[in-house]
Amino acid sequence: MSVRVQQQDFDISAEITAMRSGNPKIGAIASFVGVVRDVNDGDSVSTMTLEHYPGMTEKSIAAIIDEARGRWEVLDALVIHRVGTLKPTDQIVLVIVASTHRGDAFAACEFIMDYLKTQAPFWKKEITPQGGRWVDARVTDDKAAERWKT
Amino acid sequence: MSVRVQQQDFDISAEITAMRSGNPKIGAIASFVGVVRDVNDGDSVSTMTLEHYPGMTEKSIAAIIDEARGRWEVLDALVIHRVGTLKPTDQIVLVIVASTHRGDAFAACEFIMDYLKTQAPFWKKEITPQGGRWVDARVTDDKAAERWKT
Amino acid sequence: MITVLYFARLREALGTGQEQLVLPAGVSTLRGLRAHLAQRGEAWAREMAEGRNLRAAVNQTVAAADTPLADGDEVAFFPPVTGG
Amino acid sequence: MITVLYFARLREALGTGQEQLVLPAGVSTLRGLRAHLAQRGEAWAREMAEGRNLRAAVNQTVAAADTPLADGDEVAFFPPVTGG
Repeated sequence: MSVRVQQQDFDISAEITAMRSGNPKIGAIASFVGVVRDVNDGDSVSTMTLEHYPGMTEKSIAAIIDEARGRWEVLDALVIHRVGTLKPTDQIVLVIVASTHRGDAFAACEFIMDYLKTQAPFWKKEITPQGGRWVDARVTDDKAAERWKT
Repeated sequence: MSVRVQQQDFDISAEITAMRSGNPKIGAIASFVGVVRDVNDGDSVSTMTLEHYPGMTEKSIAAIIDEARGRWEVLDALVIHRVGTLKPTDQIVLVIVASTHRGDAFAACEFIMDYLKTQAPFWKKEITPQGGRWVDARVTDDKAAERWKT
Repeated sequence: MITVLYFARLREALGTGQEQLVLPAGVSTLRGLRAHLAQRGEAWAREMAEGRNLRAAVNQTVAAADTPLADGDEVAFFPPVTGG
Repeated sequence: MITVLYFARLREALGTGQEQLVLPAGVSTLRGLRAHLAQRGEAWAREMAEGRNLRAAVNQTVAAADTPLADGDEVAFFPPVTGG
């Protein structure tokens, strides 16, 4: 289990290869890559800046992974979240979950991703032609996270 | 949208990079990698051979992707399925689905994967210390596919 | 002439993966072809028996037993699939 | 002494990201600290107002308004998160 908050980009192949080589019981690897889009709420976005709370952010992500491990069979999991300045088509976030079977891998991966969007301390500022704008929390994201509370 | 059945291994980073560079609307990329496990039903597996039905296999996977596009917002999708002889920790199958939002990407990716396991014409023969054995269809896989029929 | 393909365990049990044959007189459906093939001898009788869990496709589309057959068709018989 | 951190929009609006301060007399909870900070002037009054949708953490754990504060605590105020 591993959590990294970093400015550098990541290579999903390298991460999956490292995970596979560590455990021959792994049969299913679900992953998610978040990408900066060129539009949001109708405005075109040229760059964005991501800020985090060093220490708390990593701890809260580790806690999310632990919660996923309590709900599903998780053989290994990795979260990499980038911070700093990013532009459209850049990768922002990577979640990889390895399990024996695909159902557990998909569910845990989506669960971690929903919580990353709604609970982990990250704040996004979009730079548009009209200037900088801190992104507001999305109601749809909160709803996605609430699905897991039942 | 792309379907490949091949003996060679694949590189998920290269495939995701190609997909991202093709469409700046992509915000969410869900993917799945299936890996050969070293055990199945309690026996240790040294190698396996995957057979397919050239022509029909590719067509049926393309039809599965089309069905996913009818149900969710799918900006791009790729399926690579390996055939021939594979050994534990080898990658077998890759599914990548790109969308604007993560909910669609996850749902379509899991949907395609469930159908690949239950509908696409592939047959798996495991070579164990006791000899070769064609794998039987799994009831749990059929159940996973049935979830989508409602 | 039709083409008949056999895959996986079935291919190994029958000792053939592909053959061309003229649609026999009186055979007009997938069910009829299967019954015809079952008369070829022991392995064929066993593998093509009605109780065996076999799937079939006509022209690369999964097909039910009453699917009509015509000259030029590509027919395939195979066990339940086990991919991924 | 406690450490107080401000993030994102809040950090920009207040013009500070981090400060050390002695817990003022009579301030024993997160709610009390927020009310104290709101008295610092216009930007502080606006950003720390009770109606503002602010979140807070004490020692890197999300905390409710009645969470008690003690010397040495790390307190953080921030807007709702918008990650991924």
